[in-house]
Amino acid sequence: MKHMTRKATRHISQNEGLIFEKSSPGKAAYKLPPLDVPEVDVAALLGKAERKDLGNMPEVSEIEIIRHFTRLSTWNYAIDLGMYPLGSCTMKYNPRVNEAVARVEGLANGHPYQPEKISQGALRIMQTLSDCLLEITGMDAITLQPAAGAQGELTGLLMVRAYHQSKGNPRKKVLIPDSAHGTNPATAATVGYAVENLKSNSRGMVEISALEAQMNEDVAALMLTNPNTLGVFEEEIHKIAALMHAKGGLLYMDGANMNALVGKVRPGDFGVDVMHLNLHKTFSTPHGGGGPGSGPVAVKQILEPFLPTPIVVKHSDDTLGFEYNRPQSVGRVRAFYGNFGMFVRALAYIFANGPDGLRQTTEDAVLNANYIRKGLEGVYDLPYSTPSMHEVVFSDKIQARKGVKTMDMAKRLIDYGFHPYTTAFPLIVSGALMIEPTESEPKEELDLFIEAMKSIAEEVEEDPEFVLGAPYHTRISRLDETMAARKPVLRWKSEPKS
Amino acid sequence: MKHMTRKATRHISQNEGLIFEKSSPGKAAYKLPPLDVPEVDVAALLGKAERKDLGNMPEVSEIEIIRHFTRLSTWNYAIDLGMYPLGSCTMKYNPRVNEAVARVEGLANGHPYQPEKISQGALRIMQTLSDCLLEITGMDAITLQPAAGAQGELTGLLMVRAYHQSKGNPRKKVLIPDSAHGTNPATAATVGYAVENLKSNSRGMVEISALEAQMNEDVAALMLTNPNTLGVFEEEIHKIAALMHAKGGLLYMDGANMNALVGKVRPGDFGVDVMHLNLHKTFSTPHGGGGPGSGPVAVKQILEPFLPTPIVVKHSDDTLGFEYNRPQSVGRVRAFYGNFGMFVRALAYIFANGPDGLRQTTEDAVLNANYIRKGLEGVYDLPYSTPSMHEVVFSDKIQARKGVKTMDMAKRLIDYGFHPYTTAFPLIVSGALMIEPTESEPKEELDLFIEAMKSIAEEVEEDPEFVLGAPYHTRISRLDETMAARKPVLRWKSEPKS
Amino acid sequence: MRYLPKSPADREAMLQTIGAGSINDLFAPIPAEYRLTRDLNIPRQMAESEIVDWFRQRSRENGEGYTSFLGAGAYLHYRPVVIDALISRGEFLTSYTPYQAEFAQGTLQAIFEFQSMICELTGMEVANASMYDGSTGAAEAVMMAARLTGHSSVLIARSLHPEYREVMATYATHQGLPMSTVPFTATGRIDLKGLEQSIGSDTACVLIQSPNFFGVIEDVDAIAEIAHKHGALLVVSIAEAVSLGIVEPPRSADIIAMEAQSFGVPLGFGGPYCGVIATREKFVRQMPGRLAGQTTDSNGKRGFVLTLATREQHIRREKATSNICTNQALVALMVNIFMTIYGKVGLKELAKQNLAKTEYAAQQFGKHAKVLFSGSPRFNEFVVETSEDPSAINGRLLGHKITGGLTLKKFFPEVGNAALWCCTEMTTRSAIDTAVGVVADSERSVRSMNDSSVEEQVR
Amino acid sequence: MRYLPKSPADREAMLQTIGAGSINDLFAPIPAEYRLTRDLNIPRQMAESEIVDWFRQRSRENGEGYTSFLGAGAYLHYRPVVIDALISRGEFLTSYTPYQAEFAQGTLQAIFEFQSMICELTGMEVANASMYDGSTGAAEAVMMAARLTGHSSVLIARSLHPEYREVMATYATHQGLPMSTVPFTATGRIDLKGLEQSIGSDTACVLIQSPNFFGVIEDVDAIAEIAHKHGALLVVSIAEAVSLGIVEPPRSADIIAMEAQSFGVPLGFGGPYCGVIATREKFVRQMPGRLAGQTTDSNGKRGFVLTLATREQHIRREKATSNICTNQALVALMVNIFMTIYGKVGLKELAKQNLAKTEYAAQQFGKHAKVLFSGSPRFNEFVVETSEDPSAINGRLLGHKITGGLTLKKFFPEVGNAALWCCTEMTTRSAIDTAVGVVADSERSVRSMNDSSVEEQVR
Ligand SMILES: Cc1ncc(COP(=O)(O)O)c(C=O)c1O
Ligand SMILES: Cc1ncc(COP(=O)(O)O)c(C=O)c1O
Repeated sequence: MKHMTRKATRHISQNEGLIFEKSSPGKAAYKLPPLDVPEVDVAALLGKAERKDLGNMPEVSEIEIIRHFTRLSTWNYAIDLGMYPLGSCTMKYNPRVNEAVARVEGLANGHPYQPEKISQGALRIMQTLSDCLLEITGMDAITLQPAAGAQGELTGLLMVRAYHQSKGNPRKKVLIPDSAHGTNPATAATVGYAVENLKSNSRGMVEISALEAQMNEDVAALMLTNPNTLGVFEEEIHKIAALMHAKGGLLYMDGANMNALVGKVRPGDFGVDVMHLNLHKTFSTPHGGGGPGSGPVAVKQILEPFLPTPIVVKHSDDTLGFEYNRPQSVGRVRAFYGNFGMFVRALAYIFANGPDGLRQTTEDAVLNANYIRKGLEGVYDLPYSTPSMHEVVFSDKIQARKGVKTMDMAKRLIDYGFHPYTTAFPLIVSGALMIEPTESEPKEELDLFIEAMKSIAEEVEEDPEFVLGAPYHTRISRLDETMAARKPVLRWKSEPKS
Repeated sequence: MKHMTRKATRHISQNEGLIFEKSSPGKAAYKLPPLDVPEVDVAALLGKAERKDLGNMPEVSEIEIIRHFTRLSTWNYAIDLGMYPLGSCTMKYNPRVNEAVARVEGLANGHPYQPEKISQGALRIMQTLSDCLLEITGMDAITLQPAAGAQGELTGLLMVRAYHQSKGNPRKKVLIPDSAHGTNPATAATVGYAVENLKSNSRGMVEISALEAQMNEDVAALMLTNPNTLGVFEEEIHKIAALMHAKGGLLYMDGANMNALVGKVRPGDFGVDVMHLNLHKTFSTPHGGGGPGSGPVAVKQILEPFLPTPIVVKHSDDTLGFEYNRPQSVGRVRAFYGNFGMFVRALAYIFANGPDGLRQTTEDAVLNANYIRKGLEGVYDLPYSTPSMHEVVFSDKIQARKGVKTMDMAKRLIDYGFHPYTTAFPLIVSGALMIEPTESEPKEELDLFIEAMKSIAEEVEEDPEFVLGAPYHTRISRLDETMAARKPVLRWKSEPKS
Repeated sequence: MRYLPKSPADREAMLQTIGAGSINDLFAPIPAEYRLTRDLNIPRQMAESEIVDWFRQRSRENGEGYTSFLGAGAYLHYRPVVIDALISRGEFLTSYTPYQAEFAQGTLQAIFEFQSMICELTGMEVANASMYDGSTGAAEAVMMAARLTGHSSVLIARSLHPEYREVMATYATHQGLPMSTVPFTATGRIDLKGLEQSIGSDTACVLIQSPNFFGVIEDVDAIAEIAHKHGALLVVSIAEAVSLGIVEPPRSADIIAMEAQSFGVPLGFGGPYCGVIATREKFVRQMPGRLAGQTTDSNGKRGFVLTLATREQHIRREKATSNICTNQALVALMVNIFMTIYGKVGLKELAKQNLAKTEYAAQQFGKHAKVLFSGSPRFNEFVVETSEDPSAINGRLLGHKITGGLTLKKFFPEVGNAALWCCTEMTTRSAIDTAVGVVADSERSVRSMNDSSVEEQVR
Repeated sequence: MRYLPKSPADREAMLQTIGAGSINDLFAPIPAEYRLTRDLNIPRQMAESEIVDWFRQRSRENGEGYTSFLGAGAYLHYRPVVIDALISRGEFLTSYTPYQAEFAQGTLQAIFEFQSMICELTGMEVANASMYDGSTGAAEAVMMAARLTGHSSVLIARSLHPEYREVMATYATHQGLPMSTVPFTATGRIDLKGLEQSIGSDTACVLIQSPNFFGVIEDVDAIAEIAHKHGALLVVSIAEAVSLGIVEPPRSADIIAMEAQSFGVPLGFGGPYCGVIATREKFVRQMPGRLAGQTTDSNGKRGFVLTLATREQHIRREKATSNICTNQALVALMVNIFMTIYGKVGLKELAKQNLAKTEYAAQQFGKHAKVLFSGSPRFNEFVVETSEDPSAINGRLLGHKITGGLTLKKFFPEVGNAALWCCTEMTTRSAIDTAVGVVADSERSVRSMNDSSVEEQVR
């Protein structure tokens, strides 16, 4: 190591092959109970539909499985190990009580089609969570069905379309700022809308005059992330909303960055018509290596008729139930009711925080981002000097002069024991370093991060080549992504028998 | 690294200070529910017994606690990570279902004094486990009370003493082979017996003639480990038992090595009068970084009256209960009924194996030890060529010529990604390498171990100095144990305020 | 505030460093008129013990302790404890999508193994890292087929899970993909003649489910032949993954969209589950969702990365193959561990037990009521037609702490008084016998009512 | 055989390498006549689901769902879920005693922190890594005192947990340590005069418990003064660790033997629990059990090792300070995490809630029955004397799914119809009110019976 870090050291780490490489006929990790009904003649029952062989499925014992996945796990970084400042991802602490309550028997084993009479617990959870989320967002109605943020967007835009359709014209376009996350345009396309780019102004915000120019009766909605992906709050949000509404358009808010707002301001209050939340960001459900998520969509009254079916309703006898008969609904976006297990976790998180805790959480998230900004200002280029909310976006402009890009420094940051920041976007910043610490970081960890980032900047000055070779301290060095894409090997294959 | 290993690599590992170093007033990881009874005036209730200050107890948040202990954990080696061939410790797989059933509500939350009527579940577990262990050992009666092997020894010897006492003379001595584990003599002393050493013969076994010579009416018992700590089965066990019994003595068996015998031979059948089992070895309850254990003691009928109180009995109405009224009992060895949580786990292990599984387990344990022996014979000195059962003991004789001792090679083995073997005993082997793989190791892992051990032997030949400096691949290098003992620092202290 | 790692002094010091007078300075960009100046009206901060109690109470109101005969896309199989023990490790639970491969090899290798096993089981050449669930997976597979063929209409079997059909409809509406439905015959299988008639040169794909919603195994090869003859692709949805242990996978399909919930994922009142799409290698660049691929590091060591990202929204934006971003990674890991535990032999044995239980149950029900489609091969579900409305029978079964089969009227009015029953390895013979007993009683009382009304008429 | 990682082919290959014809060759050293040639007569191999079901069934037979007022050395406190989440990590759960320090720094640092926190809480200078439990810890502390003083008799408070007393007796019997008992007075505290009379120059130590078995806090300083005056040590047993949050620790004690179960360890029908011994630095070399100490590595980095092993059996054999080897490490880790979660402020608040609940309960019981020793300060237990045999009252409480206080007759015949009740933060006011109601009913009916028998006598 060129520079020393107080954050991490190297230690011995177990190797582990693919599970298939451990397989051997006759090993087993399962045991079924004896059958209490007669055995059956499979061939007689299934005929040619009978499967004879399961190919190269592994045969291993339980201890090998424990070791396999335990060893694999030790190769991962995680929130539980330290700061995970991926911008836009809100990698906050995932409380353990969430996991405990999600596993309570009646919730973990509830069947989606069990009679309403014995589903009151689950319904009550959905109802309570909905109430809380509506209060938090300041919206009027909600669906919990979408499986993640992107599906929330889809659901929201479907409702936008259904709304316009109900007025006689679905319209043609959706406006999306150039700073937006990739799912926004991808979703608009899925819903059959043309995407029109909206250029950000020099402060990183929507340029009101541009919006004015682009907004017309062909535009169904503006998809806005607020705070946007620069971590900047759209100060003229009220004007934006007014402009959209004036031309009959709707304001969609991508709620990925709600962690900057909860308890401090409500999108429903500043003119948003429809928005999604990411329970796996703002509401602490675990990321799990990429999912599952949950993307509830909250709407204003005007959009309520279009919510996906079913919705939770209260019957006259005060019991809860599902209502399917909603003629204007956009329909289902997935089977059953959504990622219920995530509802349980998100609600547990809300309970654990209460109004005071949620507000403090937001304040700490914003405090942390500004502390990092202060610590790294000058060391890294700050393309937009507009105030930061919950995240701060630097660029690699200074370091790029030495040939070192954001991704190279990201790899080097790994050597310092930190997960890197987001490098992939916003596209309006060339070579972005998008840093979102969340509220879960103690000052100590932030100081270590700032120290590491400064040290890397120094390394870039002193020896850029060295930084380009990072990471050095991981069990494998930099992986060849180009080769992976050029000659994709997407599955294990048994060696051809010789 | 001089030689390469296929077993492990180096990877980044998080640093972490002491929890006290993270403490700051006002942070908290707890929250109590609101009090549903009136607040109290503590001073009025407790007077001068009131505590005002909790000293330097930490104040930290939940995420910091999760990270603290997660980070710490990653510095440990564990069975879940790989082979842990500590001789005499039987580091076998700790099945996860054991942990699951031990946490079932009524078992985890059962109070030891709850009425028998609502304790039938726990009693049935104790009864069933007792039945299984008696069948496995071939003994007549059992107590589950002792908390670990050493306390089992204590309980067993107390019963030996009570037995002799009941015959009018407690006797004076206990014979213990020089190969025995340290707890054997320590326990004998605790029970007030003088310890007399019994020298092993050149085959590593009890020398019958020596035993004959030393055995007399002063000897209360012989404490024998079988297979002994060399992993050698005392072939003349029947003669040993006969010799003891002829002079009115008893044969105590330290059952630490039962993993070599279960399902293949029963101590009760070969003349043992009293023995303890280690549920945390043979019966898979987890070691947990040093405990808890459980050391049931099984006895022949003649010793039954002396079992600690209470014992589990069946009432006339077929319900189970505790019997306290046992006038000849040695008394209690601990409060309540023993480490009940370990009973649950051990019984789950027995259920998961059944008679066929337990036998196969023993066979695999012995197979593994012999495979290692074969693989390392010639590379390391084998002080006793007697057949090995579940473990094999080499010595560092060959390597010591180059100045490299068993502990040095143990440290080097860490660099190869393995936990070392036992170095501390048996004392009859100078520089012992006591290797017990258990049945839980696949052939692949054994091959890696043999490869590593051979590689270390080569390193000793090529560059002994290098081996003396090991470990090199851990987050800290060799620790100064001498300094730790010379100037003990046994607790954290706050820096004196300046 | 137990999750927040800051003391008041820390906050003070940080504000000072930043140069802010108070925390509210940092919220200045929010127009004052919108700032919330009150507490949110949500429940007060609760202790952990209160939270646990609250959810335990909800659990008791949620069918705790009932034996269930419900399947229909959500199956109760035994979940080995190893699964939760492993997925609960913070390194899996609290990591993100493995964008930084060198720091996420655990997740990446696990995904690679998942993809490989899905391929082994489905007989396909490539599989992705997961989709939201079986229903959205099926919809994405159909959109993929439309892109691959350039055709623009879709045929859907009526025996597809009705909620999958609804989702398909939602997704297809704005894709310019007209959908039509192919009925099933009295065998419970797709109407091949009807299929021949409906299919056309503009058909992008035929979407079927096998075992289908009624538990009946379709003649996939025959369907594939028809589809392929017309230049359409065959998309097969598999909702009951355990069937793959004993039922030949639809190898003649072009895309398989699978719901893997059966493989170790809790019922969880309907989610999170684990969709996955598998297909032929040549179609991979039109596949939605993440893919892990093998590569080497700069020293030639094997490693894994996310790959072919140019299909995805974060690179391709409105031209991506799908808008999916977050998927079901941790659930896919459960599935992965489940497949590893049962493996080559266990999955077969498991499936066989499901078959045996179901056969026994169908036989027993068949003695008293009519088991529909019983001439066709089936896996672990079957349809029982009763004289009485099955909802009424189910109401009585609740008294035995049994949840009876799913009443089909809502989804399939044409089948009348019928319910879809499911047995798995978890269903005990005694539960089956109890349920059969209640159905038998129902039939008897309807018969005796009929007899007496006949008598009445006679009188 | 699901735990065994070998295929038949592996076994065959290994036997061949070894040069053995069959596995039984390796068992040849066992005399043939003893070899078992039959299956063990134990239950057949069970599936995991069967095992889980079996233990769930036992759980249902074991007081599941009862509210308990039992304490008496085993206390029900809330266990934050973080504890099990962390101790379940394989790196803690499946590692051995940290003999190889470089590969066990996690366990070692945790032990060091445990020792440190125990010192903070008890006011002692050193603490060990754990003992089996409170009872054996107390016995070991007494033997330690005997070694330290060279004296050979022991005085034990009768208000010590009676099972601790029994254990003490078992351990002391063969140590040549005659024990005698010091009674308690009507205040529930030790009889100081009696103590003065019994203590002598050969007394190694006085062993008391505080809060004692009746929940009463002893006047430790007064007892210490008497002990020290006679050259004896004072050993204080603490069975309810939570008391340390609000009760001044026995700083004048020489050795504290503590049961830390209250700190996050499940009741578990009596074990495993966590004993620990704390004492003054000067006594450390006579201390039993493992100790972790701070040191540095060859580069000067801080690290931790097991130290002062020359006290222990594996080095000193029959001259060791104790025969203890395996201790309660994982349970100590639970305790450690619990202490960390509650910390400096939380432990106090927790203890205060215990105090408040207990005070409320004692007040309520006091309205209907007699609360003994109520003039003395107490923590979370109190003794209620009733007119009726408490076992009968408890029988009735079971009908309310309540387990009443511990009937004292068995241990303390002298207190008559009395029971030891315990309240913790888990005890709800409504449970207290229900229990009080049942006791009140009992008192009323005894009174009316008495009244009627008086009437009868009068008649
Ligand atoms: C700003 C923004 N919008 C949308 C998404 C997509 O959300 P999801 O991954 O839950 O589908 C993300 C995810 O990273 C995001 O950062
Ligand atoms: C042979 C032998 N005897 C006795 C013991 C002591 O057992 P425990 O540690 O359970 O007290 C051990 C422990 O390692 C041992 O190996």
